[in-house]
Amino acid sequence: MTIAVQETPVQPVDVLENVNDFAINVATANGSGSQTSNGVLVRALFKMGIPVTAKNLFPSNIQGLPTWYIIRLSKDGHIGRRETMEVQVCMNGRTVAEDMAQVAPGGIVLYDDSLPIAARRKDIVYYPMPVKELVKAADLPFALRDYVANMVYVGVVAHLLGIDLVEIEAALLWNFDGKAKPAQLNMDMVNRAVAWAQENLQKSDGFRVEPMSGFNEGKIMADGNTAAALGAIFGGMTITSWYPITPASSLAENVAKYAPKLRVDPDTGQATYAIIQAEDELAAIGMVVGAGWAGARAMTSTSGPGMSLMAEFAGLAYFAEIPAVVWNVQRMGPSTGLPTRTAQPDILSAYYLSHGDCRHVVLFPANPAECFEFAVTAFDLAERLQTLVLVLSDLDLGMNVHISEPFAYPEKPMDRGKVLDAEAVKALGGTWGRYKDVDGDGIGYRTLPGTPNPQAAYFARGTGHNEYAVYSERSEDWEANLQRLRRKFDTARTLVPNPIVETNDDAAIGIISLGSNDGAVQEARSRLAAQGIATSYLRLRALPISTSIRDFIHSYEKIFVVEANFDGQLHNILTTEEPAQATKLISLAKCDGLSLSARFIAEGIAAGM
Amino acid sequence: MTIAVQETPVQPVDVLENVNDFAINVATANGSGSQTSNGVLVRALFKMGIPVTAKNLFPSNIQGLPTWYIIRLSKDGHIGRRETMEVQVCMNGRTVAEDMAQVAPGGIVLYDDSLPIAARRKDIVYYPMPVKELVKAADLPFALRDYVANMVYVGVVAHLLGIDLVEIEAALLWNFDGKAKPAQLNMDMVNRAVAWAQENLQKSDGFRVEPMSGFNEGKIMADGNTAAALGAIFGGMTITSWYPITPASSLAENVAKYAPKLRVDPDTGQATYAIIQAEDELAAIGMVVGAGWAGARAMTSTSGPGMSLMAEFAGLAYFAEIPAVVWNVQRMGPSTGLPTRTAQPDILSAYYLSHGDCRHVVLFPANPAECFEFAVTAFDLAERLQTLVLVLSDLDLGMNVHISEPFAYPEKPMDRGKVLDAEAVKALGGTWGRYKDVDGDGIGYRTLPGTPNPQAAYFARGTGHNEYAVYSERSEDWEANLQRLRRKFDTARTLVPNPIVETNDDAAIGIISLGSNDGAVQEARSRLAAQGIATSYLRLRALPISTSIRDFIHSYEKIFVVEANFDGQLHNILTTEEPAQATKLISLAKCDGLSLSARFIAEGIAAGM
Amino acid sequence: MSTTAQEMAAKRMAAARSATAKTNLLGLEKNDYKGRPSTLCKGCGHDSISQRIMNVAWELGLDQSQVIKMSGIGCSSKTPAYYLGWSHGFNSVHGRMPSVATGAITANQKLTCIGVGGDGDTASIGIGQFKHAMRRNLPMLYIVENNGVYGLTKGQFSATADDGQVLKYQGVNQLPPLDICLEALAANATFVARSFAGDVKQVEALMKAALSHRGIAVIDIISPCVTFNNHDSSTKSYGYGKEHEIPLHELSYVPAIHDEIEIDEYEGELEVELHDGAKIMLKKLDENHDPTSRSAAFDVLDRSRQKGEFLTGLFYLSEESPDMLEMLNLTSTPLAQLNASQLRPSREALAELMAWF
Amino acid sequence: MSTTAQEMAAKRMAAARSATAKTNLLGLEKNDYKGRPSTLCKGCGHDSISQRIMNVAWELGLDQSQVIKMSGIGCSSKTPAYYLGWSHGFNSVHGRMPSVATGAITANQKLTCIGVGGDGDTASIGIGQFKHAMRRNLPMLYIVENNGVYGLTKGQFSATADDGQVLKYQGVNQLPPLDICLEALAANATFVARSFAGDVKQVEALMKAALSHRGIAVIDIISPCVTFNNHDSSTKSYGYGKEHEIPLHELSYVPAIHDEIEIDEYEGELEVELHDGAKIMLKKLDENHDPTSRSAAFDVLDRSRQKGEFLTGLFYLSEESPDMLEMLNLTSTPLAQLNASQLRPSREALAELMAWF
Ligand SMILES: Cc1ncc(C[n+]2csc(CCOP(=O)(O)OP(=O)(O)O)c2C)c(N)n1
Ligand SMILES: Cc1ncc(C[n+]2csc(CCOP(=O)(O)OP(=O)(O)O)c2C)c(N)n1
Ligand code: SF4
Ligand code: SF4
Ligand SMILES: [Mg+2]
Ligand SMILES: [Mg+2]
Repeated sequence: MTIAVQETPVQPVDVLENVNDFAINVATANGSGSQTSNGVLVRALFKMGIPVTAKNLFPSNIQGLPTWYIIRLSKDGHIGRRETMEVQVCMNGRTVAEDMAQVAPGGIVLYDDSLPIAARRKDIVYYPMPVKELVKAADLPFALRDYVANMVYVGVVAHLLGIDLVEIEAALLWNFDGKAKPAQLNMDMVNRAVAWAQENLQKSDGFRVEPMSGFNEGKIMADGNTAAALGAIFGGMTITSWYPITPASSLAENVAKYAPKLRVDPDTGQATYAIIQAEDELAAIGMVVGAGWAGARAMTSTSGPGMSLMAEFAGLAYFAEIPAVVWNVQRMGPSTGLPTRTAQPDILSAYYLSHGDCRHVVLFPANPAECFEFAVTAFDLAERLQTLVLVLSDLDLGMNVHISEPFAYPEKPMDRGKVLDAEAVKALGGTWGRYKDVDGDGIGYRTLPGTPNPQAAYFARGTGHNEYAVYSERSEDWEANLQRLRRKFDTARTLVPNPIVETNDDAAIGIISLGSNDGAVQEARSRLAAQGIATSYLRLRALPISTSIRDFIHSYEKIFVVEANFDGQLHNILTTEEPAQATKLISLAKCDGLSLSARFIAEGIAAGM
Repeated sequence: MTIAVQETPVQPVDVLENVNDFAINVATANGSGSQTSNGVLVRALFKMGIPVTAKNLFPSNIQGLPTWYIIRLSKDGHIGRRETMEVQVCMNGRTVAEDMAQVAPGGIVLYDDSLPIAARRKDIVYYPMPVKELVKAADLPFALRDYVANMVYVGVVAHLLGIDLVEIEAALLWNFDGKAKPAQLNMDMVNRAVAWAQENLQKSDGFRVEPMSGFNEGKIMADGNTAAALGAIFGGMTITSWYPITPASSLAENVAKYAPKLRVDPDTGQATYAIIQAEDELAAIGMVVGAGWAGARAMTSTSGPGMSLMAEFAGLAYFAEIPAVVWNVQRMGPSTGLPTRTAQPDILSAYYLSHGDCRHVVLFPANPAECFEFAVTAFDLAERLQTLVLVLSDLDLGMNVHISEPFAYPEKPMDRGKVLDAEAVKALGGTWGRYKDVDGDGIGYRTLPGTPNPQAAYFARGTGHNEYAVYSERSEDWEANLQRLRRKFDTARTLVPNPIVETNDDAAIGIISLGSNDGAVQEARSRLAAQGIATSYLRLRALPISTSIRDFIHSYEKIFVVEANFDGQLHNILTTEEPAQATKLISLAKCDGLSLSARFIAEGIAAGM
Repeated sequence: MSTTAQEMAAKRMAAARSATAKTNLLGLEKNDYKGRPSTLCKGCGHDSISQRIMNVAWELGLDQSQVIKMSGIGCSSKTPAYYLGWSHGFNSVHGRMPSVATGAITANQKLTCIGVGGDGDTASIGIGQFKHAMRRNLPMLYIVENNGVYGLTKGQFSATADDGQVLKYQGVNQLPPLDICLEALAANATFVARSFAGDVKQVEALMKAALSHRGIAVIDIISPCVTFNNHDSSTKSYGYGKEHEIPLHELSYVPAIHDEIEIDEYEGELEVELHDGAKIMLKKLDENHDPTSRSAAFDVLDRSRQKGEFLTGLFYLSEESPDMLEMLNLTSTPLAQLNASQLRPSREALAELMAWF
Repeated sequence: MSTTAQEMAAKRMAAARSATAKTNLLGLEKNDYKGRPSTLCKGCGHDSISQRIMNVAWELGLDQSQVIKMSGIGCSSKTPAYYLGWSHGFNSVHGRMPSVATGAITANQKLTCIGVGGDGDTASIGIGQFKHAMRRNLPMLYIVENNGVYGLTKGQFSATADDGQVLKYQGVNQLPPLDICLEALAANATFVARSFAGDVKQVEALMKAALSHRGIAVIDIISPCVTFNNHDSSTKSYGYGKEHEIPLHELSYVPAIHDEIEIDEYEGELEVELHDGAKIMLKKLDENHDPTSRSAAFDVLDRSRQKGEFLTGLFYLSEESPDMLEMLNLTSTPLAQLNASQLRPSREALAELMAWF
C-alpha cells in the first residue's frame, strides 16, 4: 500500500497555540455523504463542552457540486458566523485551489492526497490524507465506499485536533438513530484513519480542542426544523399538510418521523394526527383552512415561493377568521432565488400577505428551543385570535444544528380559544352571532361543524358579512367588521410573545433584530463593548409590535435595525408602526446567502454612529 | 286601461327652483335591464352639457337583487360622489320603503304604481308611474317586456326634469351601437311614457335640467375599462390573457370588442393580437411572462383575488426581468370581499407583490383619459425597464362612465426598450451579458427568442444568476444583481408619470391622493377654500415616488393622504419612503364600498388641522 | 356519534318508507331542510339541484348538524347558503374547494360532506384540485353544477363549453370541452355519474347512492344557466337536455336493512351493493353497461363524447379502494374533538427525547 | 423564416441520411447542440433524455435559434440548460411551464417549442396547466421526465408514484398514480406517447415524430432517478424498465420529401402521415393497436394500467384538430416582430372613435 507521506512545510510556520477558538471548513461534493461525517464532528465537539456552530453551504442540486461545512469553535461562546477559517479539509478537487487559498494565514490544510494540488502556500501547514488507500484497505461493500470515505477526514481531524474518540463514537451512534451496525462500520474507518495519522503525520501547528465546561451543560443540539416539528407534536397539531420545498421540507418530514412515536394511541395503533402531502401550496393551505374551520390544529410549512402561492387563501383565513398556522422557513428570494441559501426576505410579504386590507400575526423564533416553543404558541394564538399565524424561520435556523436550551415542556394549558359547544349555543337562545364582539377584544365566538345543535351552524365565507355571518353589502356592516378586525389586531399586540430586551444603562444606541441573527448580534455587541460602544438590544419576536417595542425605540437616540435581507423589511415595518420615531431607525440589512456575521453588524453600527 | 292618477301632496312642499344641481337615484332590481335606461339618462344629460356623474351600486348576483344607480348633476362641475339624493326613482318593491325614506327633504319620488307604498312622507312630492299598464299597452314581445319597462321611468324623468328627448333618442342609438331597431323600440316606450306624463302628471317641484355650456365641450363620456382596452390596443398590445373577474372583466371584453376592428390586417383578415382566456390567474400571468420574454407586449387584467394568485409569477417577472403588464381593477377586500363595490385596497400588496426582496412599478390612473394613456405608458415602461408594471384602477373608475378628456393619440414613439437584434449581438462579439449594466441605469440588454444568431441565446430563470444569466450561488453575484435591480428601481423613479401638482401659495397643508378620488378631492378643496382653508394637492400617479413628491411633502406643514381603503396603505408607503417627514403625513382613509365623498375629505381635513 | 352504519341504514330505510309522511325519521319537516332564500335567477338549474339536495337529505333523515356544505365561488357555489340551514357551510375561494373539504373531513371524519362547484370552479381554475381529490378518494359527494359558462361573471365560456358553442358576448368557442366524468375516472374516482337537473328522479337516486358510497362520489349534473346559456343549440340547455338525455339505466336506491330482502336479478337488471349496505338497482335501458367495470366506463364515456350523445346515469362505481381517511388510520374520535391530554405527549416523553438530543 | 414546411422537410430528409456524417445539413457538429455541463446525478435518466434531444435536433438539422426550451422547476426542469446551448431557454416556476410556453408561442409562432417537466412539475402541482395545454392543442413538444419522485427536493412521492411504492424516507405510498398519457388523452391531446429513457431508438423516433406534429405532443418518458427511486421494485427504475417494457410497435420516422417514395403497407405495419409531410411507420408488435383511434388508445392505456404493464409507443395521434395558433388566426409575421406601425392604429381611427364616445 503506497501511503502518502507528509512533506515538511517548505518554511516553518509560527506555531501559535489555539485552543477551542477557530473554524474548520470541510469542502466536499454534494451527495457524497459528508452530512454524516460533519454532523459527527460537530456533535463530538459539542459533547466535549465546546461552544460550536455549524453552517452547511450546499448547492441546489443532489450530487456532485461543491459543498462546504463550516464548524466554528468559540471558547467564548460566540455562535454567530465567522468570516475567517483556519482549518481547511479539502475533499473536493473542483474547489481545492480556492479552498486552500482562503485559509487564514497560519492555518492548516488537510487534503485528500489524490487531489491535484498546484502551488502550496508558505504560510500554512499541509497534511495529506490517503483517502483512497485507506478505503481500499477497509474492503467495504461497493455501495458504501463513497460515504464511508468521509470518515477518513473525521479520523485525521480528530487526531490532529485532539477530539475525543469516545465522543466520535457516541455521535456516530446518535447519527444512526442508535443503530450499532452502521455506526461501527463508520467508526472502524475513523479508527483506521486515526491509526494512520498517528503513524504518519507529525503535528506542526497549534490548533487543538480541549474539553471545557460552562457553556454546553444542560444544553442540547438540534436544528430548528426538528424543533418546530416536535413543538407542533407537543402543541397538539392534528393536521400537517405540506408540499416539499427546500429548506422547509425537513420540518414536515420530522413531523412524519416523530409523530408515529409520540402521537399514536398505544392500544389501537391509530393516529391522533394526519399528515397530508398536498399537490401544491394552494392545496396545502386550503387543507389547513378547512381543518382549522372544522376545529383541528392545522399547519403547513413552506418557503417563499410557496407562501406567495398561499396569498389568496391567507386572505380568506384572515377574513373568515379561521385559525391556521403557516411556517415559512425562509430562503433567498426574489422568485426561486437561491433555494439552499439563507436569508430573511419574506418579512414584508408575510405581514401583508394577500390583497385587500390584511395584516397578519408573524412570529420570529431565534433558536431551536424557540422553534419548539413558538410551534405551540402559534396554535394557541391562531385559535385564540381565530386567524392566520405565520412563523418565520430561515434556512440557517431550520436546517443547521445549533446549541440550544432543551425544549421546555409547555406549561400553559392549550388555548383552544372561544368555541361554543351545543349546550352553550342553546344557552344563548338564538342570540349568538359568529362575528359579534361580545368581549370587546374583537374576537367572536365560533362553533365547530358537527356541533349537535341546529342553531350552531353558520356559513363561513370570504365575502362581506354581518355579525351573523350572513352576506351583506351594507357599508355599515363592512366598516364595523373591519373595525372589529382592527380591534382584534390590537388584542394580538397584547398576546404575541414579547421581545427579549437587554438594556444597558450606558447605551445611547439600541439594536433591534430578529430570528437567527441573535448569535451574531450578541457577538457584535461584545465586540462593540470592547471598543467602548455600549448597546442595548431588543430581539423582536413577533408582529404586530407591542408597547414594549415602542418604549424601546423611544429610549434610544439611534436604533439599528439588523436583518438578513436586501430591502430592510423590518425597518420598513417599524417605520410605519412608529412614524414619529422613524428618523431614529437606521437600517442595517445584508443579504448574501450567508447568515449575518458579527463583523458586518459591529462595523455597520460603528460606521453608522 | 286603469291608469294611476297622481295624488296631490298631503301637505304643500316649498317649491325651490333647482337647476342642474341635484342627484337622481334609480332603484331597480339587478338583471332587469336598467343598465340601458340609466346609461341613456346619463348620456342625454352629458350631451346637454351638464356635468354629470354616475355610480352604479349593484349586488354580486345576476338577477333580482336591489340595485341603485345614482346620477349626480352639478352645474359647478363637481364629479365626486354626493351623499344626498333629491330625485328618487322607485322600481323595486323590495327596497321601496328605504329608498323613499332616504330622499332629501324637498325631494321627489317617482314610483312604479304597482309597488306597495306604506306611509308617505310629507316633505317630498310623489309621482306615480303606471309601468305595467304602459308596457301592456305597448304590446311588446314577451322576452323584451321587462327590459323595455325601464324606459317608462326614462320618459317620466325626462318629462318632469325637462331632458331633451332628442338627446334621449341619440343616447339610445349610441347604447345599441348604432342599431336603429332596438333603439326605436325603446324610444317608442319613452315616448308613450312622456305622453302619459304630459297628460297625467302635474309638476309640483322645482327640479329641472337645462342645457349648459362650459364643461362638457370637447369631452367624451366613457368608463375606465373601455378606455384601458382602447389604450392597450393603441399601445401595441399583442397578447391579452385574462380570467373573468368583477370588476375587471369588461377590460378584456372591450379588448375583444374593439381589437377586431382596429387591429386586423385588412387584406388577410388576420389579427395582430391574440386574446386568450386563461384557465385561472396563475396561467393568465404565466402567459404574459412567457409572451413578454418572447418580445410581445402582453398584459392581463384582474382584481384583488387574481392578483394574489399572481404573486409567485410577479416575482419571476421582477427577477428574470421580463416586461409584463397587470391591470388590477380594485374591489373591496380582504378575500372575496364585496366584488361589486369599489375600493383601493391593493396598493400595498401590489407594490410589494411576491416574496423576497421585490418592489414594483405601480401606476394609478384617475380618469378614463388617463386609463387610455397609462395603458400605453405601462407597455413602454415595462419594456424600457424590463419589469412588471401594475396598473391600479378601481371599480368606480373602471365600470362607471365618467366625463373625460378625449383619449390623446400617443405622440411618443413606442419604447421597445433595450433589445439587441442579431447584428447587434454579432457586433458585440461575445461580450454581451444579459444582465450587464452597460449604461449605469440598471437595465441590461436583452435578446428575443428567434434572434438568428447563436450567440443571442440566454437562459431566463428565477434562480440566482450572474451577468451572463448563468446560475450562480456566489454571494457577490447575488448582491451585485440586487444592487443593480435597486439602481433600476431608481431609474424607474425618473421614468414613471409625474404627479399632477396644484399648488396654492396660501396653503399650509397639502393633500396627496390618487386615482379615482380626484373628483372628490377637488370638490373638497373648493369646499375647504370656501371655509378659508387653502390647500395644495398632489395627485400621485405612480410608484416608486419621484423627487417631486418628496419636494411636495417637504413644502407643507401637514399632508393629508386621502385614499379609499381601510389601512391607509398609500400613507404607509409614503411613510417608509420619506421617514424623515413621516410625522407630517396624516392618513385619511375610508372604505365603505362607495367612492369617497367630498364631504368625508373636507370634514376629515378640517378636523385634522 | 355512536350509531353504527347498520343502525343508520335501518333508519334510512324507515325514512325512505315514510317518504310520503310529513316528517322524516328525525321528526323533521321538509321545511326544516331549507336554507336562506335563493338569490339566483328564476329558473336556474342550480336551484333545482338545491331542491334535490333538500329532498334527499330529508328523505334519508340526515342529521344536518353532522353535514358540511362546501363550495368554491360562483352562482353554483352560492347555493349551499340556500339549503340545509342547520348545517355548517363554507363558501371558500374559486376553484379550491376540494382542498378545504379535505382539511375539514380530516379534522372530523364523522361528518358527511356535500360539496358543490360550478364547471368553471371545477374544470377551469379548479381542475388541479379536482384531480387530486379523486386520486385521494376523498370521502365526499362532489356535485358539479355544469352549465358550460361562468354564470356569476356574466357568461364567459368555461372549460366544459361545447366546441362551437356560441355566446352572446364571446362569440364562438373553438376549444373541446373537458368531460368531468372522464376526468374523474382517469384520476381514479370511485363513483362517477352524470345527470340532468331536469331529471328529478335520477338526480335524487344518484345522490342517495352517492351518500351511501365510501370515497369520492362525483355527479356531473347538467344545470342550465337560464340567463347566459339556455338557447336550444347549447348542450347545457333545458331544451337540449330534455330532448337528448339518454339514461343508461333506470336507477333505484334501496336503503340498507337488517333483514335481507331477497332481490331477484332479472334479465337486464343489475344490483350493486354500496358501502353502508344500501343497494342500487340498475334497470338497463339502452346499453349493456356494467358500472363496476372501469374499462366499460371509459368506453361508454368516450364513445358518447365522440357521438355527441347526452348519456346520463352511473358510469362507474367501485367500493374496493380505501378512502383517504382509511389510509390515514385515524383514531375513532375525530381529530377536532380530541382533548388536550390526547393531543399532548407526556412530560416524560419530552424529557426522554431531550436526553437523546 | 421564409423556408416552407416542404423545404424544411427536404432538408430534414437529407439530414437524416447523413446521420453518420460529422456535420448535419446546417454544417454543424453534434457538439454544437450541447449546452452547459449537467449538474445532475451520474446516471440520471434525465441526462439520457437530454442526449436524445441533442441527437434528434442535430439529425433533423434544427436551427437552434428558432427553438425555445421551456421548463418548470425540478431536476428535470434544469436540463434545458444542458442541451441546445444556442437556443433561448426559460426555467420558469414549478408546475406552470405550460402557461409560459403558451405566451411565448403566441408571441412568436415560428418558434419550435420543446418543453420539459418532471412528474411532480406536471402531475402534482402542474396538472391544471397541463390539462389546459392539452385542451388548447398548444403546438409544442411536452416531454415529461417521469421518475415517480421529486428528485430535487430529495425523494418525496409525486402524483405518478406507484401505489405501494416504498421510499427510504416516506414509507409506503397508498395513492394510485395519475397516468400522464391517460390524462393527456382525456383532455383531448393530439399526440400521446410513452417511452423509456433506456430505449434510445424509440425515444428518438417519437421525438422526431412529435416535432413533425401539429399541436401538442406529449411524450411521457420513464426516466429513472438513480438517487431516490431506482430500486428494482419501482416501476420507474432502470431494472424494471429494461425487464418490463412492452413496445406497442416498432417505430420509424420517415422525413417528408419532395418526390414521393412508395412505402408499401405490409401486414402488421401502419403508416401515419404527420403534419409537415413526414411519416411515421409503425410495425406492430404485441398489440393490434390503431394509434389514430381515441377509443383504442383509452382502451389500451386503461388495460395496461390495470394489468400493471409497462406499455410504450405512440398511443394516439390525430392531425385533424386545429392547434391553438390556428384558432387565433394570427398574422404571418410573429406578434413579437410586428413593428410600431402595425401595432398602432391610425390617428384617424382614434378620432373616429372619440367622435362616437
Ligand atoms: C381567483 C378568482 N378569480 C376569479 C373570480 C371571479 N369569478 C367568480 S365566479 C367565477 C366563475 C363562475 O363560474 P362557474 O364556476 O361555472 O359557476 P356558475 O356561476 O356558472 O355556477 C369567476 C371567474 C373569483 N371569484 N376568484
Ligand atoms: C412553488 C414551489 N413549491 C415547491 C418547490 C420545490 N420544488 C422544487 S423541484 C420540486 C419537485 C421536483 O419534482 P419533479 O417535478 O418530479 O422533478 P424531478 O426533480 O423529479 O426531475 C419541488 C417540490 C418550488 N420550487 N416551488
Ligand atoms: S346567471 Fe345563470 S348560473 Fe347564475 S343564477 Fe343566473 S341562471 Fe343560474
Ligand atoms: S436526484 Fe434523481 S432526478 Fe435528480 S438528478 Fe439525481 S437521479 Fe436525477
Ligand atoms: Mg358554470
Ligand atoms: Mg420527478
